[in-house]
Amino acid sequence: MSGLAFGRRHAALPRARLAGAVLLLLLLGFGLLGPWLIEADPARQDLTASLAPPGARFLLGADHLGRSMLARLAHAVRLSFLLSGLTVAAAGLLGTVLGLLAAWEGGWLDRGLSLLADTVLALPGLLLVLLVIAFAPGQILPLACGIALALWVEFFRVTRAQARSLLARPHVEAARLLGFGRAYILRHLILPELAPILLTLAGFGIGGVILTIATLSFISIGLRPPTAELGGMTSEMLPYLAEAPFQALLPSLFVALAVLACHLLAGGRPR
Amino acid sequence: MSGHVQLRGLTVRAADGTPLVENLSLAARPGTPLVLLGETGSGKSLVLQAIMGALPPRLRRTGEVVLDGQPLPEGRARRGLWGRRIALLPQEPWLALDPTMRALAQVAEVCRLVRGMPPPASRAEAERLLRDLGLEGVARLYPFQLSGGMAQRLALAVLRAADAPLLLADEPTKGLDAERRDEAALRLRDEAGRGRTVIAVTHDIGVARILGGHLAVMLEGQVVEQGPAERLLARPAQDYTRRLVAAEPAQWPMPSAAPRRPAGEAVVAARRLGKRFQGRAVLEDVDIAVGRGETVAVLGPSGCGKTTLGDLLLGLLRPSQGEVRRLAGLAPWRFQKLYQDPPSAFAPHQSMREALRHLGRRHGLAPAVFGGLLDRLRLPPALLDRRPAELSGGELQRFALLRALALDPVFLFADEPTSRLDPITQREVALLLRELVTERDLGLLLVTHDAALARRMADRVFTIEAARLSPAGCAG
Amino acid sequence: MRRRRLPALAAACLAPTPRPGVAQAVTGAAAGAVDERVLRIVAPVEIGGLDPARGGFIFTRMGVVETLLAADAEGRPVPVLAERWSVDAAGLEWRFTLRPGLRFHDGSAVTPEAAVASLRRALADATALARAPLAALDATGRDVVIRLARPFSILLAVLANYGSGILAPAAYDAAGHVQAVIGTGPYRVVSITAPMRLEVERFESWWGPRPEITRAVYLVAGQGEARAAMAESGQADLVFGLHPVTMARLRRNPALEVRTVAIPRTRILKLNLASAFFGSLPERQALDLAIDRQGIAAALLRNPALAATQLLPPMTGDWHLADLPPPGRDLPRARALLASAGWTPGSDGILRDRQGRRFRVVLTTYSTWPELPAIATALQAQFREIGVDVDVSIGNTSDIPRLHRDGTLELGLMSRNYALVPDPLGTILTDFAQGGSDWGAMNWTDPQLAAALARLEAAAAPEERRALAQRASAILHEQLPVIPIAWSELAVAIGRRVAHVAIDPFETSYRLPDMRWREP
Amino acid sequence: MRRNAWRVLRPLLSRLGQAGLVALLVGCIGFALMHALPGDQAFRLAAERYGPDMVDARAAAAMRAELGLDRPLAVQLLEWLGRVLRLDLGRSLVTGEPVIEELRVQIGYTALLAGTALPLSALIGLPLGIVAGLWRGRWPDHAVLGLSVLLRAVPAYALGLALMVLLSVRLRWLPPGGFEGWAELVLPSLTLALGLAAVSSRVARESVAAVAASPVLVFARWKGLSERDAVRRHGLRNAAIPVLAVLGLQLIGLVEGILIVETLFGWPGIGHALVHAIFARDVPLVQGSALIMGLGVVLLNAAVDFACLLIDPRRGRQEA
Repeated sequence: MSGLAFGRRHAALPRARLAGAVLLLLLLGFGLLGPWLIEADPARQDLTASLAPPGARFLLGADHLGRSMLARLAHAVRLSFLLSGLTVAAAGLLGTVLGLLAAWEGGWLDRGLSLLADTVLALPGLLLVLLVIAFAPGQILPLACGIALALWVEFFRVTRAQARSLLARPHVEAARLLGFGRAYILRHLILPELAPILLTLAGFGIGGVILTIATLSFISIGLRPPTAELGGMTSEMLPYLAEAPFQALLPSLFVALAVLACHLLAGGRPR
Repeated sequence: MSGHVQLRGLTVRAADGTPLVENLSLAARPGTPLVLLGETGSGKSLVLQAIMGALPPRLRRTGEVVLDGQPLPEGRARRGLWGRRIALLPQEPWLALDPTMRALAQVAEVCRLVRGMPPPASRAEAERLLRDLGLEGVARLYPFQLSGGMAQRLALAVLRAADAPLLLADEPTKGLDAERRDEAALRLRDEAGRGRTVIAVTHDIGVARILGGHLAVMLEGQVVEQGPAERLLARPAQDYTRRLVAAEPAQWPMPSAAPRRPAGEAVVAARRLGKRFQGRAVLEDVDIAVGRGETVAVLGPSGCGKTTLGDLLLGLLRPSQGEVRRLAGLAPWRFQKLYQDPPSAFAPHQSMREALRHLGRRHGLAPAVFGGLLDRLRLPPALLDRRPAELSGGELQRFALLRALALDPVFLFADEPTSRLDPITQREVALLLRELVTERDLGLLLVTHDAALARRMADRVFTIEAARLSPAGCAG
Repeated sequence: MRRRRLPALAAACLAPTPRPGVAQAVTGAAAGAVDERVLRIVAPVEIGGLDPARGGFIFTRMGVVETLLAADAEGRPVPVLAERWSVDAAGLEWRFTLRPGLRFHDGSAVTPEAAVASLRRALADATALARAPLAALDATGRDVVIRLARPFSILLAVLANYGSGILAPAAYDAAGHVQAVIGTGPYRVVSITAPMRLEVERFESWWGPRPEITRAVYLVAGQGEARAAMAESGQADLVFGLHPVTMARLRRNPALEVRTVAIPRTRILKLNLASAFFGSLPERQALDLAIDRQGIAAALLRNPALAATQLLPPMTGDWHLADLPPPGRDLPRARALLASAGWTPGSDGILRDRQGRRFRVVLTTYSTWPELPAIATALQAQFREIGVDVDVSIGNTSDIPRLHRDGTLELGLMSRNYALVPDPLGTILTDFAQGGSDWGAMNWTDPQLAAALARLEAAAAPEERRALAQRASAILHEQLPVIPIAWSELAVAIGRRVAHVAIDPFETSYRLPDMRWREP
Repeated sequence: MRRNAWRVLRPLLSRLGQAGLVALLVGCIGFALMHALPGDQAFRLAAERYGPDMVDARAAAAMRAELGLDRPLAVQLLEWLGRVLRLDLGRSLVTGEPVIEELRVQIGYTALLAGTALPLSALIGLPLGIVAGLWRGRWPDHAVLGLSVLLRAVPAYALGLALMVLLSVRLRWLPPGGFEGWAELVLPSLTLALGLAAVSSRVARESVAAVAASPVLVFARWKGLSERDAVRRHGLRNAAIPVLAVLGLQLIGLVEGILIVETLFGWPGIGHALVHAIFARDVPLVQGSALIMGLGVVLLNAAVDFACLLIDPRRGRQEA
């Protein structure tokens, strides 16, 4: 290697990642510990305290039904991360397995799966989500399944492309010649190389899912009340923007922070 | 044409102060090429970058570069000399040419934008330059449609268009096979003959021999020996230079003169073998057999199908016609392969120890097997904990040998196993391989584009031409 | 302001042939002075189709389609296409005499035969008219004659419903589908971009006084925020369907007038009386007492006066019980009532009956009315305080009638319009007679109420009608087959440019002909 | 010459196959799911057709009888596929109008919106990306990165509302809704374009950064070209190739964005129609609009393929 390769890395990236990790940890901490520490019931209403400003009784104010924003946000953050984590895990698993299968088997299976993936991409993702949600409106699992159904394609495409180029690399061929089986090659040669890319994708995915759920709530397909969830809260509070801008903007702020954290952590790279 | 260059106390340091090039003082003048010969990491490319003023940002340079009696200006002003006074022929020009622009346009734009010629004159001039280099047929082709040699000539035409008196060439033969390599070196010498000052950097003694002129041998950032190329290569004074000269395959000892044992039973044999890729015949009617304890070399330029032949024999590819027979009753892993690019043959995140442990567990091998092989291949156990990126090409190739030998192979397909290695390492690895063939009673198929290497290594040598295999003549 | 007709351009590129129906183009410029001003109405309801029976209310509201008669602000019948009507002594044969010289928008004359044809189509579809006991429908001379099977006091109200609108024969294609809206009203269709936009212009041969507004556009904006923004930016002259919260903001805007009108619409809880939870009156009374109506009305609807004391709001006149006390929340009494019905709190605070079954019900609602999910959430928390565990399910409008039909509905929160026909009786009859209906009671019958309603259906004397209506309302109030939560008001943001805006509480018309441009 | 024709034909054929699959998949998914869904289709349709106040069991029964919803599902599906082959998408169950007629106007509006938003996003995203790529590691790069992450962190509808409040309510520059002139087009297309630009600026930045460090640009400088000439003649075109390829992927984001933006701004396009049709269980309209959207994406992707072929001579010739 000549000296040309020196000094090409960006010093800014790790710092951004660190910031993302810290932000994510803070949010996760808030979501995981918040519901334990904050005693207020996120569903408890006091209509006389509707839109109460931040103060001694409600640290972050109250929403339109007089519920504690702090308690609701803590629960919402936990649920949003849980839900998006679940969704991304499901989509990631499906996409990765199919992608590996397509890369490994090649031929008709590969062509068929790729065509299917391209086709799913051409369909409006929201169509799939809406249709699956319609089976059981307001429930968490169908919501996650629906989004996963649209999300797996991204994992599939990346896995397939990466695995294909990895499988064509000499060290995989060498491993085969050395008598190693599929399981070994997958476990020790392919997955360790794929992992960072898949994690990046998952980071973007989690951010994207939180946004998608928020968007779905906006067109009134969300979770059942009184479930506190960031997207639902965003659209619930939107009409009160003029009267109580602080409370109305808080959920959006948390969505943005969560997405920002995921993006920073996943790196500035586009998908 | 002017173009006298002097390097005065040129030093390049890394950010932490480690010297990468130390106190270099050299001179070059028109007509006589200056050749910097050295291994990877000897700092020779940095010298060229220092002259261009294109060092990576974190490196520090001291000392002076003087062109025609004037120290070269620093920073942005140096940029103004690019193309006009100093030209740099890039490594692997097929990567440096714009893949989206036709050959003629790439030359013509220099005439127009650098020399300020009007468009029609630029085209005419570009056509002339291409013709001079025998490229008249490719004017309308894109770089990816050119062979490596043609791409190299095209890059040269581009640089000629600006007509700089000083031509720098960074590993001008990297990635070219033997014949193209000689051709490229000759052309560069020709450039010097046309009154240009040529400074070339190479690790290939053959190239240095062809270029002639003034030769400086570099080791770890310093010039260990310099002088006229002819004298230096014939009578090297320094030990390092001597070893370097001896590393040329033509200088290697011939296989032991004693009559060789007759080849053992055939471990791999192919009859009427043929392979087509997308309708194009790569191999046709190939008959070949490799016996125990025998080395068979297949010679040919890149892309002639010699790797395909090896992969067919190993069963990595399915033949389009004919059949391959391997010695019956053996586990498939008794047939092994050595790769051209050693780092790519190892999982990048696995240390050697981990890789070998997995191999041992898979085949139930005792740790002692690896211990013995480490000794035999002269690999210090300390290297075991390194990952591929932390090992040199020679070390990696020996680890590749180690893991193959651990499985007690009967057949080894070596695909240009030494072409990416530095000369001295190449010699070590190749000779080690030769010893092992006899020692282990291996059948070795060696694929290479270096005729001298093939002759020094193999019992039988074949060439591939127009998809057909034939025994090599006595030439080469 | 002159706007370039951009989408028309886009549509023209893609649709080389003019479409009959959805994009009908009417040629022939309006006679007289050209007034460039276009009145712009923005509302959330989309144009569902051209047929008066389906989504036809837009055309009636915009003054394109007219009915034989209409209702005034008090719900009394006023002549429209029929200049007078009469009924025989038995109350069975009704005779409607058309105005002379009526013209459809395509220039053809309005004949009784054409009116009868339109009414026949209404009879065949799921309209209010189809529920009337019609025996025969004929045209004789200038009259439309309707013969009833039995006396039906609200026939006039039913005929005022948009579903009974009259279209020209040319409006229907061979298969009987409406292919173009050719009505008789003061405005005729210029273009329709279904489901979002309707443009009308003044119909110069209308029978009534010539309206001042020459052109008007009905524009759909589904999002409440977008509607509010359109009012604030001056892009719309009339904006309907304002969110209670934005109303307060718009009121502060000096360029707008926000007007509210009480309308005969009530948000109610529908209970399945056949379920294990609401069969006994104490259970229903307990729920009734657990509701904080004042809180809901103040916090979510921004008008404490909307807290419902009873099912029908004051504006329904005869049906409203004047001397009821304001609704009060009484949790101890609610708990006591539930205890008397055999419900005791479990360890988690949720009630259980003697078999140990939890008081857990699903409340079904829908988001067509944006306040319903919020009210449902409020109710959920309020019921939780008396130990009732409510699961809120937000779905489609049709879920309530569907779940009613298959008997699985437990609790439904809905918004019910009691003036689908201008007389509340029309709706009350379907909702509470004969064991209830999709939007009314569920598995509940009260012989006294049924008798009162039957008499009302046939009765004519105003004094008796009032007594009967009061009786019926009292029964509904005591028995609580549905629990009223909050009444409604229609809020309209009115821009600077228009004057003489009248809001129809029955939502049958925007009263375009009465409006005037305010002189600049 | 034959090879050249094949070079163009092959991607087109593959896209054609994709289009066929889109049609089949849309038909089947729409059908299977719609019929497996809880809730009665007739009730949903009636709710949409007769309005929220008038939907009841009678209306639903009328719908059921009129539309023949109680025939076997397989018959209904085969019927739909057969008609699609004859370019007949059937009639909307809600309005009774032919689906193709319903969609014809909407396609125009969606095309208008997408056709404005795409160039607008290129106009916003690409220059930002190029600046960031050329100044990589320095403040413009960080600023563009921050902006892009921020834009991607805000839900599209919130962005739309913010623009609405800012540009039409506060500044009164633009109308917040409606669809009657160029002015009304600005807000929805800007909302869409900003979302797209958040991604495309990153792609452009990576691509430009990769090209800036590539031997091609280095050699262009060594040749003696000025920085401007080097970037213009050798940087941009090479950087455009991956950008263009990613543009194809962006179209997917466009589809999602259109659904939201059209719903928010009441733009009478096909996304809006799709959302409504799904709620109403208007199967032919769902199938029709999803089909059109899917085919639109396929078509645009084919156009991207073609553009890639034009600017990247390597495409399709690699095997040679």
